[in-house]
Amino acid sequence: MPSDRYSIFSVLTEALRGQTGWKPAWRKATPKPNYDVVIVGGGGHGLAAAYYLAKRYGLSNVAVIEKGWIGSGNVGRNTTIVRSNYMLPGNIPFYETSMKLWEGLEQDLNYNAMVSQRGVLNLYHSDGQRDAYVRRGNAMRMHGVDAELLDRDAVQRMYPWLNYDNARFPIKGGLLQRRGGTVRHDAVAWGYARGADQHGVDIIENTEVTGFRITNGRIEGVETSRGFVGARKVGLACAGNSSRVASMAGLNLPLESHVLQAFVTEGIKPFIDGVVTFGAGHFYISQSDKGGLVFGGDLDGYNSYAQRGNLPVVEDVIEGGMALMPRIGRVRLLRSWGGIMDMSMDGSPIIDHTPISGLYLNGGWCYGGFKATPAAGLCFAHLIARNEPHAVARAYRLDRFRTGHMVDEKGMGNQPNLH
Amino acid sequence: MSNPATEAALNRSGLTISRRDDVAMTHVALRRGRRADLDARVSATLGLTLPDTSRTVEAAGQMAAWAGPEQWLVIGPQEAGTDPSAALAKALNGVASVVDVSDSRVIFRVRGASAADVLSLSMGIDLHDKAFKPGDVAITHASHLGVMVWRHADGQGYDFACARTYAVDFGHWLEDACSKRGVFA
Amino acid sequence: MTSENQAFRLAGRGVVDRSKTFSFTFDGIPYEGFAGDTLASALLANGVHLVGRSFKYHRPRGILTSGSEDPSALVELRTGARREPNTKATVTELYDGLEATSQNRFPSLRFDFLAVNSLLSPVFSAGFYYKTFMWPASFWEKLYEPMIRRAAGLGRAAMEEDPDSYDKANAFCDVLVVGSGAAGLMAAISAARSGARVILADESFAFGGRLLAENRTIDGINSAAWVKAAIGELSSLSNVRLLPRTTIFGAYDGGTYGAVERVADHLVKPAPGQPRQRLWRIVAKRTIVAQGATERPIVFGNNDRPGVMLASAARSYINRYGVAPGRTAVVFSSNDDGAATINDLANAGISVAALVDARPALPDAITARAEALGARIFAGGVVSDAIGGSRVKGACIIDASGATHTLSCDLIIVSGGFNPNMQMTTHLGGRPQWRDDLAAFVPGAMPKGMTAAGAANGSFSLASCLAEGARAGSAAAADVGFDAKPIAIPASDEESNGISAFWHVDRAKHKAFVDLQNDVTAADVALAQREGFSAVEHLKRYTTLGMATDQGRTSSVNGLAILAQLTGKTIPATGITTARPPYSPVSLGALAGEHRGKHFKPTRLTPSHNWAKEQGAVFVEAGLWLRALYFPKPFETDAQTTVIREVNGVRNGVGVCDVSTLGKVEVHGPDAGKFLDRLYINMMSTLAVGRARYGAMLREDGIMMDDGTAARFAEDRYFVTTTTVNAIKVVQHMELCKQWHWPDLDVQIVPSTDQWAQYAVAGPRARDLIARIVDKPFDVSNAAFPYMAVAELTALGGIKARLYRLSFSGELAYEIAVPARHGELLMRTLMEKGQDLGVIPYGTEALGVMRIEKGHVGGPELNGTTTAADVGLGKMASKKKDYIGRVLAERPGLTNPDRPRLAGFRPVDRAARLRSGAHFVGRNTEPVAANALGHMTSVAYSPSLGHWVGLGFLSGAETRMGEIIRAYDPVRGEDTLVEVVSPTFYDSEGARLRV
Amino acid sequence: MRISCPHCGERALDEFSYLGDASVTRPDPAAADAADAFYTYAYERRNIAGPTQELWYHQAGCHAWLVVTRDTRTHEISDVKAAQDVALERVNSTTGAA
Ligand SMILES: Cc1cc2nc3c(=O)[nH]c(=O)nc-3n(C[C@H](O)[C@H](O)[C@H](O)COP(=O)(O)OP(=O)(O)OC[C@H]3O[C@@H](n4cnc5c(N)ncnc54)[C@H](O)[C@@H]3O)c2cc1C
Ligand SMILES: NC(=O)c1ccc[n+]([C@@H]2O[C@H](COP(=O)([O-])OP(=O)(O)OC[C@H]3O[C@@H](n4cnc5c(N)ncnc54)[C@H](O)[C@@H]3O)[C@@H](O)[C@H]2O)c1
Ligand SMILES: Cc1cc2nc3c(=O)[nH]c(=O)nc-3n(C[C@H](O)[C@H](O)[C@H](O)COP(=O)(O)O)c2cc1C
Ligand SMILES: [Zn+2]
Repeated sequence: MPSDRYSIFSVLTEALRGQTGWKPAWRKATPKPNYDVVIVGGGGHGLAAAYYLAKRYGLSNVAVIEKGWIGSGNVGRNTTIVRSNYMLPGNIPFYETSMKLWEGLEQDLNYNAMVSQRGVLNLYHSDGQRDAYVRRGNAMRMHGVDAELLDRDAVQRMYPWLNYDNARFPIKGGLLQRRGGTVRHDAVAWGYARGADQHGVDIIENTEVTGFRITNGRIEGVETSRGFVGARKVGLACAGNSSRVASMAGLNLPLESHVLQAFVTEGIKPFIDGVVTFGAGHFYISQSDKGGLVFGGDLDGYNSYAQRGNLPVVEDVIEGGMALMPRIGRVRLLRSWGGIMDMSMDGSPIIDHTPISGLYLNGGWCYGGFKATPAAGLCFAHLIARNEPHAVARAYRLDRFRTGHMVDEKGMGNQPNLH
Repeated sequence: MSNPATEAALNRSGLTISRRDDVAMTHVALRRGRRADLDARVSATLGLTLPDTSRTVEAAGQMAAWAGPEQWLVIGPQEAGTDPSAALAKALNGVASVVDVSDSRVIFRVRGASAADVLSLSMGIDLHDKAFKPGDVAITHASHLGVMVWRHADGQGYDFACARTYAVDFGHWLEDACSKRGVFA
Repeated sequence: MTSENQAFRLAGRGVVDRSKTFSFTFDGIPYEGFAGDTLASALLANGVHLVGRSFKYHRPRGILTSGSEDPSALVELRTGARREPNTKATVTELYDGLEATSQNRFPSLRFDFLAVNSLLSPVFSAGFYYKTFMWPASFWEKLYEPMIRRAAGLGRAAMEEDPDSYDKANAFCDVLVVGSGAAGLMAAISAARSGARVILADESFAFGGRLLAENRTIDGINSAAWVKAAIGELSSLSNVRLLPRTTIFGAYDGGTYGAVERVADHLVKPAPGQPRQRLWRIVAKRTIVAQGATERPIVFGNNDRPGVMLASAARSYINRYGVAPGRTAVVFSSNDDGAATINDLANAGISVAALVDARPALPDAITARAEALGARIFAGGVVSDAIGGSRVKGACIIDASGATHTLSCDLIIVSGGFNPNMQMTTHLGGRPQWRDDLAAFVPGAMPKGMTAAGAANGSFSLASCLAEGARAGSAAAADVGFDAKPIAIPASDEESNGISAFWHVDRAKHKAFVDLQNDVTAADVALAQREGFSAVEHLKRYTTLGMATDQGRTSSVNGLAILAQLTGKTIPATGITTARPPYSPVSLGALAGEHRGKHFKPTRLTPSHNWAKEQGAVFVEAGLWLRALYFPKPFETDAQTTVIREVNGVRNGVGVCDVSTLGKVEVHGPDAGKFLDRLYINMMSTLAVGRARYGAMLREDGIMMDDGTAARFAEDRYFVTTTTVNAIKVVQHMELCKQWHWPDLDVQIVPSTDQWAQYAVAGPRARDLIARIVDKPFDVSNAAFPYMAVAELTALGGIKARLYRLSFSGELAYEIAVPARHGELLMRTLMEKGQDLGVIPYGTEALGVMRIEKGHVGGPELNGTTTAADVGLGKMASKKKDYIGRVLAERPGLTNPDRPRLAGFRPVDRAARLRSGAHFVGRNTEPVAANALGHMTSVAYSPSLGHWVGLGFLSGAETRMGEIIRAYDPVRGEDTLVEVVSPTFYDSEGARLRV
Repeated sequence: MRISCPHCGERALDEFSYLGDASVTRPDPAAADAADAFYTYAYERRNIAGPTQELWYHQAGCHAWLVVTRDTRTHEISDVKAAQDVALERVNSTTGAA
């Protein structure tokens, strides 16, 4: 009997029979002619949406169409930070919903995506930054989310080896969300894919959506590199490629695609327990379960569809790292890569109908959509199934820029390369 | 400069660093459509022609350096009791906007046969003889600090104009670049 | 002089310098080696093969290669603050006093507790953790994950700050040659002879590549001697820069390459002032990738045992380092180059027990030679398993007929063919191409300006490397305009290089490793495939194959070949994983360079900085500026006391504050007024000459961008100020408006922040003081120079100056500016001349208190989400003109009357303290998000009022005046009742500033 | 990436800052549909995968705004012009037409 439920027993059984009884985590499906829902994009959001559509909204005639292999996009290339330490009322309930879903994810999916709540600490270096974090922490607490303000001594007790004494921007304290942390990124895609598959969803890889069939303003299906696939509803979850795909439906979105780089060092024995972000230099870091320091910083700063960046930002990010953690000078950078961010014009996402009936959009995740994966999947599924926004995603309307209801945490305005 | 070790290192690499505190600098920006008039008046006042490309020109102790499209810096001696920018403003009235920027920047001077070698290690522009000739000027940055640099007519040195408020940092960088890197390049 | 303990050192071989003996330790045991050794060659010279433990199973690991691709010979180099984890012994240049320690073992390298993991390996298969550790849920955080994390990583990072310095440098060249083997040297020579500027970089400390490692003849001389001559020529040319110990690690856009030079890694520590490493940014018009090729192992049982070594590595140790890697060898190959290693072994006196070659037929020359050496020949055979634990003791061989033979040996030499080092040719998005004849990927379409030559290009014979290098060098030089003539190609001896594709011995009895560092076995590859992870990138991520410090240089092609066999696809259809920079790992210190500690970012100093320092001022970082926060007196023990004194000093006498950090911009030209009208929400063209006006600017999205003043000195001359933080942004915005939006306006913009030292002189006695500073006969009386007047004048006896009657503090005040070089003098003079007036300096803290008392908005209020109306400036907006942001400011979301508006707050209990960041809720409502009404942005203890005051944004502020609400601050555990009041706490009529 | 500033010559990426699409221009604020046009101008992006014209600023150099033609898939730059020249042409052609 093949092992399809994961447990310590199945693992031990398989150990005894040379691991021969495992089944593929998800079927390699081929497209059927028609689906109730086609999700374009086999990233975290697309797969999660399909999973919740099937599991919570009872729609199982669903396909996820992915141009490459699932997880080849940003879900597979991000710095894995999850947190719900947002400031604005449009954001906190959504990200907290996500955090709660993370907290039950393993049991829900029967897949260990290594949700690891080791704490996210945002450092501050001035009174102004402190006050902004206090505002944020208070907003979180008023939404029932955990937040603690640490002074310098408390930070020093947690991370004694940060640069306290010889810093250009001395650390004055931090805002800590203990429930924040990291999640094993690839496993999120695989776990949702496996879960969706088990609920009957077709996951169709190596198939690119190349166009839409739209009649009288209503979606009828998608053209793909493997032919036409009919669908009553189509949901876009293409992250960095949202504009490209939406333009095939004649839509111009309030999005720009930017490259963000990420970095990992050689594996070293653990010393950074949680996630630390450096408020005075664009830098955030955590240590993976393999021992690599995983870190990132600013966008490269120009529109791009190439999943790679340039040297100045590499230097800039690592300067931030050395300024914060002077002990890592002799640790070596192992690999750097880039992902394409769908930067929205206020730094917040869009989960909404489009002007085309039956076509829905999930996008604008900027560099923060990994943590959103469960909630984005859930809310997108809700929207597609019920045709109305989920209660916690009501702020993420596509027309909010037209009406002036931006959800702008950073106050950077319509200049996405500055978020 | 300040530190004897640095001094020694500079000596070894045959370099001198100095600071030019006695200069007046005037920013001249063309008014729309008045190039011919400006040229005529500059020629009459300063005896030189403003360069169109990133070059410096010199005449009678005055230098005009290209400082961006349709903009120049006129650099000359600062003498007590005179106001070269005011004089220039009067002379160029109506054909250029003239602003005294004598105190906006500090000019450092590096001279010595190995200057290019040493500085080229840390500057983002190509200082090779073929690429940055005597009289050439560039606006760029070095080690995160904005700078305008020009090469002396004799090819043996460079002037660096950096923002006054960054001058302490810039001076450190320059000493560091010229001493440490000179020794270990 | 050969040291006795270097028992495996070969007499008369290699290019190490035997006149320089170096002592070093490994795991505390002292050894000796020579200059020119690597740590690996020196260890081998002393018979040490066991150098580490693997990541997951903690299996013993030895020295597989002689280059930067080594997956297993990783050590901790140096100690204390200089400790370098995961350092490859194979590229570590030996120096006297080197200390190395093995890693990932406890308590010792030979006896390691976690080696039990190896016994559990049937459970610890690829991806097992995704399937388990889920029950009970709470155990994950508390037990399982901490356990997994403890096992993570190999070496340990230093505990202390890196004591060494790092440097950055730029270089420009016509031709960059990466690698100095036969191909690279010829490329460099041919390009250099044409006069092109050439950079030749090699990651090794010695130039020559394989020419040092092989016993070859070029133009009749030994290849190492030929290298010496070639380098001699290159170093004599002024157009050539030689960069030894320099790895080109990445290709970036526009012909930019990242490189790291290990300046002092071969020293115990850098000399004083010397950087440890230097990051080079190389801009090359043309680049020749001549990085050679990496040999790949064959996957067989126990192929990770110390004593299993690549054939090319064995030749390097013999020929370059003069070291015998063992006494008795079994050679296992699939190609002529590997098989021919028997020659080098024999020459070094190593006995060849057997030549096992996966090919059914071998070239006659090789067979004959093997026979002559008395080696057993197994054509069409395989080594199925290595025998031995922490060192190879023998080999299990299966011959062509399937019979098994066991031979003893202490060395198993493997060669599965070569993979060109073409990673960098794909950094910019290119894909490599498969060549069946070589059984390898070679560079595909190349980025602009890049070519490959020699083994990196799949040309494996020495003759072709020499020829191709020469051609590539002259072509590159010719391409960028040099008259490059073809140069003579030196003659080289003959060689054969047949190969058959062979990857994996599937009849192995023991674990067969694909990725030695991450402990990925052939069985793991099969499991991943079974579970559907059959895309190469899935395979990599599921098994971690190729993700270790070697980035799969010896493993990834084997892995995908095994995958291809399992899926029945061809190798090119299976594909190869993406290579990314860096080509080999680069220390973070080098990438950061000198920008760390206090030098992380430049520091900007105000004109009065030195003076303020003398006064004992406490400074604060404001962006890149250092500003005086306050000026404590010796008897003042807390900041509050000082600030109160400073505020009182201003409000009752006169104070001086350095406000030079304000952004300052000259805006000139006939259209300057018109231009400013389009930038500011209010009119600037109507400003009279000699007057100033407060103004506000929006972003195009209708949100407040900045505020400041505009002064008009002449019909065509304005001078505007911006906030300190926005100075650069505003200039950029102005330039955009000028150059892009309205190029037809005749306006000139000259940033002038640094030109002026500008001080606020504020307080009832300000006029008295200013009168003593400005030169006669300038009249500072209220009548002659009223509120908002400006003038150009002289001060301090003939110094050019500007005077502004502006007040931020709410008192009678001036701002006086002199050219920055006189700034210190002005400050000293103000202090001196104001002594009898009780003048005091005040810092930004007191400045902030006074602006809050006056209800002026600052950074916390102009936070990028507020409109002019939100901050109480709605009435300022002109209705008569267009300006940036006007149209979009009218969107319903921005004009909604429910938006929180600026208000003032004071504690009901006047002794209570206010805090910014607190949120407002109704007095009798639950402090939950649904009831939130806004938040506090700025607070101060007001010495003038004797209690705390605050500014903040509150929904329905206008209708709530006088209401009592809660300022709720749970992260600080505070909850304060406050009264909503006007934001202007002090002198609301503005009477004091007009006197 | 290296950009050839028409005024300064070729310089490294870190001397420049990026703004966005240069193919759109500030709409007429007096037009009847100004609200709509400004929304589109400020928020919607064509975000093309391929050659695009974009505004860059030579921040650390001559302070010129540039119109750079660059392929967003490869980062290859095929053309750089001074933005002011492009803008003047635009202004002249519209005034010429009027
Ligand atoms: C370097 C980096 C660091 C980041 N760090 C964090 C972090 O720490 N925390 C955090 O919360 N977020 C982070 N993010 C952001 C986060 O990764 C993304 O917001 C999120 O993953 C986007 O959602 P997704 O997973 O669905 O996207 P993706 O995984 O990108 O999924 C989109 C999928 O659509 C597919 N697709 C596109 N076009 C088509 C088509 N025409 N036909 C079929 N398929 C198509 C793509 O191939 C892709 O697989 C980071 C991102 C990057 C790049
Ligand atoms: N017969 C065969 O099957 C076979 C196969 C491969 C190679 N070879 C032999 O190997 C030699 C190949 O000559 P070649 O010149 O192409 O290569 P090479 O291996 O001799 O030289 C390559 C050099 O590049 C350096 N290098 C690699 N990556 C680098 C980087 N990123 N930065 C800086 N330096 C780097 C290496 O240190 C090395 O010195 C020839 O002698 C050839 O005959 C033979
Ligand atoms: C959190 C995280 C950790 C990673 N750790 C490693 C690692 O240890 N070794 C490695 O080679 N790559 C590591 N990577 C990078 C991947 O190999 C890969 O570069 C990245 O997923 C982007 O894919 P691409 O480079 O194939 O485009 C890591 C990536 C992420 C997101
Ligand atoms: Zn320029």
